[in-house]
Amino acid sequence: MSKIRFVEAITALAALALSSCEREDRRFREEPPAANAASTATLSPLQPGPTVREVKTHSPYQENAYMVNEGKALFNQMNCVGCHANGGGGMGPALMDDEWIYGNDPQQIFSSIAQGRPNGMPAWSGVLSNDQIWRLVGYVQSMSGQLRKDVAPTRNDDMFSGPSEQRATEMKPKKANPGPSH
Amino acid sequence: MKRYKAVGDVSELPSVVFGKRAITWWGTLMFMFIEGMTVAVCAASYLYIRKNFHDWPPPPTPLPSLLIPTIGVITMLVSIVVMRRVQKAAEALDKPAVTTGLVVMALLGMALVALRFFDFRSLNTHWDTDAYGSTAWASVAFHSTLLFFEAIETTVFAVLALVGPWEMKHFSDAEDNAMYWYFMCGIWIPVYVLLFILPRWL
Amino acid sequence: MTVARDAAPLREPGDPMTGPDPVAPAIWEEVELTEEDQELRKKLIRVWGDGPGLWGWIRSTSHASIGKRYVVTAFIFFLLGGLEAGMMRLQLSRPENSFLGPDRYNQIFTMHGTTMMFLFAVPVMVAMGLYLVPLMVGAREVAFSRLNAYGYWVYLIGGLFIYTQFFLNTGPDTGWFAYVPLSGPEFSPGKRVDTWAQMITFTEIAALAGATEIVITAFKHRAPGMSLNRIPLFVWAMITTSFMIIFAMPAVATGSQFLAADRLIDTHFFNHAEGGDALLWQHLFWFFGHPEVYIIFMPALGIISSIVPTFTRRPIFGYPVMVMALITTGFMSFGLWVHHMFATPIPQLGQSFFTAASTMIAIPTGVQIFCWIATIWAGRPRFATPLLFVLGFFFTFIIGGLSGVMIASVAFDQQAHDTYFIVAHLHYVLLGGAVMPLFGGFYYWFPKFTGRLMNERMGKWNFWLFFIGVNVTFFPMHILGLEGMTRRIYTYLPETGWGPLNALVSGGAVLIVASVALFIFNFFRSLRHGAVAGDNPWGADTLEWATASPPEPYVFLYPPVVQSRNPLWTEGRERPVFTGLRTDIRDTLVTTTLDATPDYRQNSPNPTAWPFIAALATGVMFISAIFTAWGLVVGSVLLFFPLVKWGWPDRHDQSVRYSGRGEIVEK
Amino acid sequence: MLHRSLQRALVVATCFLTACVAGFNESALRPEGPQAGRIGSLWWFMFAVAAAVWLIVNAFLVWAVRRGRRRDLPLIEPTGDAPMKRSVVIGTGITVLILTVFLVSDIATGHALGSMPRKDALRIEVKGHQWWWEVNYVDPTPGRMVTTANEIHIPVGEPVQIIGTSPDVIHSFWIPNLQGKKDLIPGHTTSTWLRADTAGVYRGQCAEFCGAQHAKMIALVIAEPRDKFEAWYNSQLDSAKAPSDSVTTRGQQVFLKSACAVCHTISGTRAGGRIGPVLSHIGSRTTLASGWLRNTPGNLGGWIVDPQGIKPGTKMPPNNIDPADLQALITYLESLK
Repeated sequence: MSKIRFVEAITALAALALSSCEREDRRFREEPPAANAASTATLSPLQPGPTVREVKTHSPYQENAYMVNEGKALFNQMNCVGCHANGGGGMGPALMDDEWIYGNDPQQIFSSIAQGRPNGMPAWSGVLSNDQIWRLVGYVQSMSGQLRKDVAPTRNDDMFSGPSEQRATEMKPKKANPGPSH
Repeated sequence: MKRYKAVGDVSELPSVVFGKRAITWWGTLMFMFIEGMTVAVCAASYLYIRKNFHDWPPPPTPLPSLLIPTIGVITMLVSIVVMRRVQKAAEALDKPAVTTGLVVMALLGMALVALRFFDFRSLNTHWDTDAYGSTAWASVAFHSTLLFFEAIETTVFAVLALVGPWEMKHFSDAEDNAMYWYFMCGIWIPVYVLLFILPRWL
Repeated sequence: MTVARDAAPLREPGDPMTGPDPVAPAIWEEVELTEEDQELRKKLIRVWGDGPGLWGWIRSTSHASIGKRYVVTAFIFFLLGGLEAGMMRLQLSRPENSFLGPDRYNQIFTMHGTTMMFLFAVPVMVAMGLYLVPLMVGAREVAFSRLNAYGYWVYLIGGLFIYTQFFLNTGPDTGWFAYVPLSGPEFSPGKRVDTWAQMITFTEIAALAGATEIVITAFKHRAPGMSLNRIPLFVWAMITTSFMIIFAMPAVATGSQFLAADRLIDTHFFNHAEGGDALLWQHLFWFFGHPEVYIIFMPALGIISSIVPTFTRRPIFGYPVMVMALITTGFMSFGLWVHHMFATPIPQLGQSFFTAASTMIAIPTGVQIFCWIATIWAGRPRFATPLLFVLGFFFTFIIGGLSGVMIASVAFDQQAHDTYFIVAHLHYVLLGGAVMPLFGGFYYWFPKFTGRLMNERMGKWNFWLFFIGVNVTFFPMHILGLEGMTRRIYTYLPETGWGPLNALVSGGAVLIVASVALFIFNFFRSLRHGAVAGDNPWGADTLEWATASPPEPYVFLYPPVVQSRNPLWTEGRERPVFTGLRTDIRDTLVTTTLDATPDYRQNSPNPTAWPFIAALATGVMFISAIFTAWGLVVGSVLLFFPLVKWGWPDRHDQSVRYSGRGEIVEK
Repeated sequence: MLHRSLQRALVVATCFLTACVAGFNESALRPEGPQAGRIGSLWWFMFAVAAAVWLIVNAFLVWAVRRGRRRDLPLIEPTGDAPMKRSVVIGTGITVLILTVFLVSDIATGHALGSMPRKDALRIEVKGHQWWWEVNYVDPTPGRMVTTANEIHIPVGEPVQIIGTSPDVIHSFWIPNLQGKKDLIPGHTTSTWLRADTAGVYRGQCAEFCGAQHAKMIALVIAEPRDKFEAWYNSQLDSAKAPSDSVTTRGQQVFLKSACAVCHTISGTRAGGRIGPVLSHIGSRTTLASGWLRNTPGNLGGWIVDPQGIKPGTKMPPNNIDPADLQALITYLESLK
């Protein structure tokens, strides 16, 4: 009995350790993961035919603090702030709430960035590499508190615009609802 | 071969003494140096940040409120008077008076801890508003650790006086505890002036 | 207490020193215990001994056990830091080397600096003090022995924590100085810098605990008769150092909490856009950081002042001046911190003030060097390994001191700052000024720690390899710095022309590695096969040599009485002592601060595991705090119980009870 | 002058020690400007005094040690006072004297360094980025402002004011042959002056640790005669050269269509990114990647395709461009003189 406990404890510790390895990894030169991600994305389960079971895809950088932070830098550099503000929304939808027009699945976020969306969201696939888009995906996930606290970024050395992503409360996403609501 | 030669005998020396003869007094003094430096560093940071702003507090932050902190300071001054009686009682080895005094002090300590939560609110800013807020909160927060620690220690002493095996040395310890209490209150007053009163002129 | 005296290296056959000494006829003799003394010894061993086994080891609060553990732990960190230095030298040995990438290199150089400063240099000096100060002042135990144990465990947990994180790729990578904004939230994502900031908290607590004990032990637990002007210089050095720790460390502890808060809860201490200031960090860090250098260096001066008289057979020359020099250095070291910031915008007048202070701090050190030379001149030096290391100190440290005076100049510092010139300077000061005396001190006190002498032959090899290694490694760095090589670069182009000198530097590092390896070999070999030392193998003058080697748990059978500055050289054939301490509890003698006249008897607490448990709770609190602010709350709750238990009266020891009616009941 | 010739000899000796490959001008010991010159003199003065002090103190030490080998000294005796007291007092006096001389000469040097500022001098704003230098020539006429990167052209013999700022972390600007270093600190503006008395290219590295690629953040100061400088300055004022043939036209299209234009500016085109260095006249620069690579077509191609291999961690992403396009792009960029 206690032996099993011990093994469990060791496994848990090892998992913790590995997660910290993943969190701190800085793969400067990696090949962009999931190169063809955009084409296979499912926008929403509301599709003709039988209901597609929701399968949560894995966002390659959602456990990597460095890459998520790089995503944050890109978010500012690419002027995403211009429409989405710091997640609060403006011309574009808010990113720190629980409403996901085109889905909160990482794959869906990837598609939204890569392909663009109606009403003003440009397609970034020609400008950003898939790798960079995945970094952005990680950051977008962090804005609504979907990432672990030790992975999500904290404030920038800028004017302070509200609690940082690390302090964001996790938003349980509402069901995806595509449509011209915005 | 050498041999030992007794030149004196120490068996008649006391085993409990008061004031700066006691090593605990010196221990308390060292902790006062350490904590005093910590609070001084916070205050220095607060003043260092001042030069980065035109107005203090930086608008639109309002001036800190005075009511609760002032009540807190008055409570501290009262507590010093009470603690002084505890100290005298301890020096006189008057156990019942020490016990009563410590119980009163424990209650006063808890009252001060409760007031401290409102001190934070009286700053009228948040730690993440700007550097003014951060340094002001830090100054109060670091002092609060002293206050919490001292309130808990006094409470533990009160419990010990009520139920525990009270030894002689605890009279001396109670006296050192009083000294630390004076320090804790004494160092709050400049912090109070700096954070709550000076912004009206700085 | 029979001793194979022939093994003592100072007493070769035919040496005039073996003959009767007119001044100190009994210098080599040990005390013969009477029947009564033997009885007392047995009783005291029972009262003062650590319990048996692992549990006894954990519960131990004995300054000797804790001190030894502390020294060994710090030395292991020294080896780890050295390993990191070796990897850096391997990477830099030729231009465009690919042994380490930037990410790994930056973690390694940060760990090297952090380890050497926070986990080796300060702890090892504090540890030497914790072991030796009670012995030197004739006390049985440090003032707060449980706090001592707590300090060690907190230090150990902090060190293990940062190294665990390092092996999990979470080693800090922003330098041991962690300048914001690079170490701030925006530019250092993840937990690397949080690890660093929290490790600071651990080591600060440990250092502050150690400093407090050393000051109070030296002030209140001195042997009767050891008035202020009879305190050994090593103890003076430790007192000054401890006060510097007490006044300097809070600045960096507070600063690192500010940094952690900036990174975790969005405060703006260092965010210029919200009125914070990156320079505030530099002020806080260097207000600690410069005294830190002297915190490491001053105990080394104390070690030298212990070794020189013993091996020259002369009391130190100019004792009052030496004490004044130590205290002056301690005060002045708080007025120099800005010389680390000469390249930042600091007003001209301020710069001149800090230049003047940085220059003039050389005076007290100069005075001490002159006094040592005078002592050697008057004496009869014996070239045992400890003295060799001290002579090595003169040759190397003076280079570091002089380059230090140069870089006190604002103008020159703007060229030298953050180049390899500074790397050379600081290693000359720290290796020449602190590590060489430390090695000397280790050879000197090894017989006291273990009861055996280290091998002299290997010691000499150890010294020469180290001496040559340090100079070959660090002298060329001066030139590299002036030739434009900046610090903390992981690679460089061949066209810079820095390659050949860097190769030479890396070659020198090999010598240092060989020297340290030899030291380790000598250590383990001597532990088992070294010549048995006896109480006072070197014929030294201070009280630690009046105890057995290694000291018995009770240290001094009776509190010794001190009648001069060199008690063992002047005591003759009778060792004056006080009697009358209790034999059934851990009774210690407290004396007055100035004259050290006996004042009262203090009961030293029994061994207990609560400091260890409190340290564990502290560890949980600080480590979880870097992941969530709730960690502080949970940790405080966890910490509450062990802290209360720690101080709660011991039910096994109710010998001094209060009757409740204004009177004392002693059993 | 003896002082001078000694200095020369020492310089030669150090050159020999560093096995002077003569690749770069990067040394505080070979000053080419008045500030570095003053500091150099101060250094040699302090070095000479320090060397003498070291020799004398250690000579005394050796003497003291040798004296002790005499066997006629008693074993243990109270340390006698009289002769040693005098020596220690004299030694301390000399120490104080030397330190005071050092202090005075430092203040004098500092004064000399501070006396250079001139009102009408050329002002250059240097911004440290992770990990490159943005260089803005400040001119009251907005149309005459020049922006470039990593390579700073200055006229020989004229004082130049360097104004330092940083948008990210602390960097430190240092050209050892000309002047000591000055930190570039976010939230602060710092200023330093330099003057090159000899034409040449002076190299310096970022001197404050600034992250992963601190080692590969190099600045060049190119000092040239006034007329050459003017010519360079005017050429920088022009818009980037328009493509003149089919290859460069294709290169420009590649540039504008791909990710390049998001981060880099080429004047006269749609490319207006401000994240990376301006490329309007990249062909006229001698180095790439903030001074790490020589500016050759091969290096440029390698840099575009695999910047993370050359400078791991840099902001520039790898670019997957097909070979023909890449060739055109390189040709276009190299044509931007």
